[in-house]
Amino acid sequence: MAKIKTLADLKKMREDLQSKVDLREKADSPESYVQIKVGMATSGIASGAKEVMDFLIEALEKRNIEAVVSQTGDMGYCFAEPTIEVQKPGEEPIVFGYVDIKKADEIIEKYIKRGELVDGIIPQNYQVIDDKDNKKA
Amino acid sequence: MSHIKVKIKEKDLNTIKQICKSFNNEPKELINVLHKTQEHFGYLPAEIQEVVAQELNVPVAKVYGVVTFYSFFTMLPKGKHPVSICTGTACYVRGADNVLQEFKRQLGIEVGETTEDGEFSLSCLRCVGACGLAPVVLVGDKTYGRVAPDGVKAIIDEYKK
Amino acid sequence: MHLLVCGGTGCRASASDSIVESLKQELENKGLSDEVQVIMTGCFGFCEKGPIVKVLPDNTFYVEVKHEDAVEIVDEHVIKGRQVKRLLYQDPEKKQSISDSKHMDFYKKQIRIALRNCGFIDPENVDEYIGRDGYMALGKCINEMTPQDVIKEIKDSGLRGRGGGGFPTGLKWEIASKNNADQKYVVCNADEGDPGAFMDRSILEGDPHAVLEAMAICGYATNASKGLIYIRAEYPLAIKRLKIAIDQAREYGLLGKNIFGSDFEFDVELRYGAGAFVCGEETALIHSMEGLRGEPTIKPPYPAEKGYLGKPTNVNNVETFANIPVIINKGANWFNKIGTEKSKGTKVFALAGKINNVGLIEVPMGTTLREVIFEIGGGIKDGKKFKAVQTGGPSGGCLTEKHLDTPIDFDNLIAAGSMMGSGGMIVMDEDDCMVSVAKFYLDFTVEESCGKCSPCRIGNKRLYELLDQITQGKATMDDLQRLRNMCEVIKDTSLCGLGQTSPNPILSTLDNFWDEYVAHIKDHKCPAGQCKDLMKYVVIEENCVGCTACVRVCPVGAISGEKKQPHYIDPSNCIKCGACIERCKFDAIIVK
Amino acid sequence: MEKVKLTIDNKQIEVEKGTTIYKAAKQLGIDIPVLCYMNLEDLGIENKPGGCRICVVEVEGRKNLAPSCSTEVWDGMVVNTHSMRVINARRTVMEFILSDHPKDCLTCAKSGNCELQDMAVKLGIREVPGQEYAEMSEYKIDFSPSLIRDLDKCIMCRRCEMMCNEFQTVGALSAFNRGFEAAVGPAFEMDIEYSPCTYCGQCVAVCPTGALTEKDHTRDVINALADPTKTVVVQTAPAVRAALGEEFGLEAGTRVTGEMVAALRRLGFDYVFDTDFAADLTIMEEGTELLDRLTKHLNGDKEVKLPILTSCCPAWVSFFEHNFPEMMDVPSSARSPQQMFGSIAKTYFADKIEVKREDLVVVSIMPCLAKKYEAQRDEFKVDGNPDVDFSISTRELAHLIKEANLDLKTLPKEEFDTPLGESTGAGVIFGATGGVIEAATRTAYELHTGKKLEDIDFKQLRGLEGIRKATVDFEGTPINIGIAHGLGNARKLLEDIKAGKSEFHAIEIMSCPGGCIGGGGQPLHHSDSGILKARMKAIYEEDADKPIRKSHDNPYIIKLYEEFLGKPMSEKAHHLLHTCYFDKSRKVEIS
Repeated sequence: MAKIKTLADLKKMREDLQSKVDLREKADSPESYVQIKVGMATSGIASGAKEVMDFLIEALEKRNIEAVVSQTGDMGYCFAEPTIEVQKPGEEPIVFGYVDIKKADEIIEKYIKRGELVDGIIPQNYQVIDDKDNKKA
Repeated sequence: MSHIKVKIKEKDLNTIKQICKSFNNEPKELINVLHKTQEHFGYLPAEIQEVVAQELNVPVAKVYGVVTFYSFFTMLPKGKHPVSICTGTACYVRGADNVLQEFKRQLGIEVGETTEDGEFSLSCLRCVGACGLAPVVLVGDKTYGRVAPDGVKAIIDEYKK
Repeated sequence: MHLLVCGGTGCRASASDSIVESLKQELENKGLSDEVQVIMTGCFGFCEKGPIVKVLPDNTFYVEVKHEDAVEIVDEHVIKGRQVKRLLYQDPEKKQSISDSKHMDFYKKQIRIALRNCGFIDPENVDEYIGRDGYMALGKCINEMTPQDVIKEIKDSGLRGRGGGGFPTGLKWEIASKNNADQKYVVCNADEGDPGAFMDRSILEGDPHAVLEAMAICGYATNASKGLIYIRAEYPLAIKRLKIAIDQAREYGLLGKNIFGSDFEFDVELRYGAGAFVCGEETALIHSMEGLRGEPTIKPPYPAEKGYLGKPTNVNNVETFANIPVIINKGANWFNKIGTEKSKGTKVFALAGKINNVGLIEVPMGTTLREVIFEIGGGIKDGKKFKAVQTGGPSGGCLTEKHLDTPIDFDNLIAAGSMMGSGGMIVMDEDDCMVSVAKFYLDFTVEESCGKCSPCRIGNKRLYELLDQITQGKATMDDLQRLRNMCEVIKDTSLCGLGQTSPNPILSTLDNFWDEYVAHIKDHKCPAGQCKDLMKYVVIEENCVGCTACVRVCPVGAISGEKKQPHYIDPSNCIKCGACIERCKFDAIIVK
Repeated sequence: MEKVKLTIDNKQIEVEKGTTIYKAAKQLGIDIPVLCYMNLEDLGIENKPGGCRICVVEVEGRKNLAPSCSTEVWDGMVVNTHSMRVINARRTVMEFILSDHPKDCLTCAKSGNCELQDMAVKLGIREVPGQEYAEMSEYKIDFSPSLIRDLDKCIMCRRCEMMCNEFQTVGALSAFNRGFEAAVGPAFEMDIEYSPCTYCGQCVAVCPTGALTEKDHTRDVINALADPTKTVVVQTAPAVRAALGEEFGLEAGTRVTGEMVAALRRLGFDYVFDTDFAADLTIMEEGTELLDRLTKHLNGDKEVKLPILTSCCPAWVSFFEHNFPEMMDVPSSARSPQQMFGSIAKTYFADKIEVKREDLVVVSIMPCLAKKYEAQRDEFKVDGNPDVDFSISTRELAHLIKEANLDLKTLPKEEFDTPLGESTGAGVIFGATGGVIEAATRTAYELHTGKKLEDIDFKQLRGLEGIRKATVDFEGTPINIGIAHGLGNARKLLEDIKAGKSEFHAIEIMSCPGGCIGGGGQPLHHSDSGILKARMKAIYEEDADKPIRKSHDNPYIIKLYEEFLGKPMSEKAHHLLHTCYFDKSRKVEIS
């Protein structure tokens, strides 16, 4: 192990290491990042959700978008698999259906980057327990 | 009266000397030395304290004073299966005393004693920090949580030959 | 994907390490070892429901996990992305399962400063700490601040010692910095001895580097080059992690000579306590580190003038230190906005007793007891009625219903007749006899008194004996007067903090539960039904069918009676073991 | 020195900064009661653990009461030493202490001389509430040849522990256990006999209660006196006459030599002799040994050991036997005066009066408790019969005198019997630190130089400083002399010798503060070092009053050598007046 000789050394090292705990850091305060949940129940996986998820992670990183991509269980929209839920900071989550890689790319470019809505939004008719309280500072 | 003889096995003597040396034979390291020594021998009988006193050049009365001050140190060998009952507050309010009484009754010994066959010894300790599992009992390194008096026998039976 | 498994002592006691093993094994079986990391972290704080496994990134919070659950977690959650519902936390009020810990009442009201990394990073990996701004504060101090600047920052933050006394930390550092000597010491007091408190241990187990970094900062501020951590030998895991942390910090050059290329040098050694509560008192602690009996000495001289080996020594406790790097990084002004006017920041409490959510919590100063007990703590266990909460351990007092809306801070707790102490918080319900609770604490003090001064050595023993008389129904009302007088004299005359506070559990219960004392004395009754000597086992003749089951089970032959005739329990022989009640199928024996 | 002003009980006072409340109050004539606190001012011995909490006072602005013994004053401090709060606290604390103390005052060895008893009287304690169910600490009583330990009576003042460890560096005693169980004793609560205890008796000298007392031999003495078949001879050590009067209400420093002799005679002793005679004999032997070694050294003999150390103090002898067994050839081989006396009494004198050894009982009156142990040492017995049968302390003698309905104050002054009662001023000063070496110097000088000493008072050797050094000019040969009292000070000199750094030719060592005048068998000083100084003054006055002041001028000593011993260091002298030492260190053996 190399010695840390200056504060600059430490800072550089921190940059490198941050990604390691990044995942957790963002999970801990996800409000400030784009959150994407990919429905990954058995049916979702069967319909290609895994590929979509891999793509999303890779694409977001390449395009320098700070986001948390996570898997979640059955979203209850089996008819529209694969489904993903996207929540931008301070906004209500939006669920997209029939997401393939192309669609995912579009969601990133239009909705996430520019705020334009794209086709395939599934109107919400459920309450996520998780989102009842997002006020924690 | 001639000089006082302290008898000890050569191997043990060397072990203690080694431990003291690893702390530079400094008197201020007495407690560290006692920790290491007890870790090795399991307890701190008089002859071991005599040797430690000599090695660190501290009066043996002072060593004894320190050993008897700290509850972690013991001059009696523990049983093969040392039973420790947590009597921290969390365990207390969740009934540790009844559990302790039951252990005393089942083993027929008081706190600080060892059963005649040398199998079990009984002690109390303050909070192992497993308050969520209160009342907590330790047998050796194994932790038993949410122990009720009627579960005591089963725990003891686990260790009976 | 990360699987975080709680490696705190509580969870480890429930074999959380075997969960780690099983998870790793299962992931390997499924060929997922590279993609999914299993990490053992420090305490999550929610010990009531341990062992805890947290799945990231989706933040799923599993409780009471067993190693055999590993297969299911991997199969269902990791592979199929389905939460294992039965392992989720059940909100006791709403009867719903909650998957994300953030939304559990237990975590909602908490702000984590001292515990910021606990349950978050791998405490055995310095890189993770660095990734979380670790050692940045030390770097900032050495590169950008003078020792005076550091002290000023700490003073401005309003941080007060978390070990119990509440002495302003910055001021303490300033005094130590002003005493010149060829060698000075920084001591971290990790001899947590309160029964039912485990804050410090959790920090050391979960975030050992934070303490090392803070000690180095303190060393820089006070011009001390040696640090000593006085830690309980009963904390093997914390010791192990500290040792690893010290080695790693040395390897990176964050401890040792020329830290960050400067002239500043600092190193840390461990010293072990050996089970003496009084060693929490700083002069006693110093004597113990010197290899002596841990007896306190009169102050002055204070450790800041004459401490370890006669040299100026600054002693702070673990939680105090854990706050330091954050204060330096985020600034005094950030810190002093949290909390109340005179008590800044947060406080960690070990919540235990008759409460649903036993665990470790960190809340801003000023949070009320009600919020802590009923919101974070989830209320009283088994639907019983709240009776009292004991704060401050053996030095504190019992607070009641009427104090529930008191904002918690150093001064309010003292005004209410208790104290902050190191942060133990034990909740009692209607079944707890307050005289017995007071007796429990005195039993502790009697055992832990060092014996140096007479009021503490003998006085506490006499207090205990008198309480014992009361619980046996043998005391008089005059004795209550005498009890109070003895308490006040012991407080007034004892040498150190132990004796000066040991009567608090009695005084606060006398104040708040006077009627309960009177009931023991005048009516010979224990209202909570806890004092055995005041209980009587009697047979209800109408219910007794004379089956003789109780006669056979009574270990002392106190029960007599003909077959098919109502039996009789001889109160002079009865040892109140309760065996008869357990055996009786007809509810014919009751306790009066 | 910076001064601070403060108010105590409405009285203003200005004292030096750093003064404690207790001392400041004392200057105002306010006597705040203390129990654990002890201060022997001129000796630098102070015990202030702040443990008993009897001396608490109220200080305005302070949350709790302050222990006056260890709280320093500050400017503008306002102190109240007898407010309701203070009085109530002091009484309650006293009740605590008494609740864990046996109430057998009537039969306690310390009765009438007990600081705890006095305190109970002062505070007017009439009952100890709750005593019916109060548990009391219980320990076994430890009987040793010199002292008795009854820890039930220990109040944890820690004075004995301080004396044993800090002043004496003997380390036989330490606090052990914790809390209510705590007490002070040897390792493993063993009998003190098996500890490194030297029986110096300083623990007994400072114990405020009956926890530490001497082994009482007064019954044995009375039995011997009552036995018509026995001839009972008594010897009295020099320090006794300078302190015995205190037990009879006389001012400290009052010499009662003549009255003491009269009392002893009335008690029924057949011969009243003086240990001082044996002290002169010691000088002849020890002084000759010194000169012998010195001459050899000056002649270039590399084998000879220097410095030579005195060996009259039995606690000191035990100390080096326990702690410096490798240096047992350094001290003089001369027996102590007590033992020389016993040896001569049971040979030379017994022959003279034609009494068989076993019918002669030798009793010694000593300021010392170690002498009790010394008298029992095997090497000082002939066929099991000890040279000195019983050694009793100054305090025990006072009891005997009182029991015999005698009032020392009104007795006539009488003279010692001859031949073993004749002594010189040199023998007298054995009782004070520096005295032995001064006596030795007087003789050695004249023997070495062959000249008569003009100024006999070597004032540079006197005083109370722990370690003193002086150089005496032996007509061109400078002799470096070292003096230490207190075994802690002795240890320093010994460490120097061990390290080859010692500059001395001769060293005198006494175990007790001030020498024998501060011995463990003396009337209790109750932490008043003025008493020690007064006794010391009395010793030197007695010396000055003596017609003969050099040991070798003592006519009976000269006669003893002529008639019996031959010359100093003769074979007979070696046999009767010298001894050897034993390794008593703790040894680890492989089993």
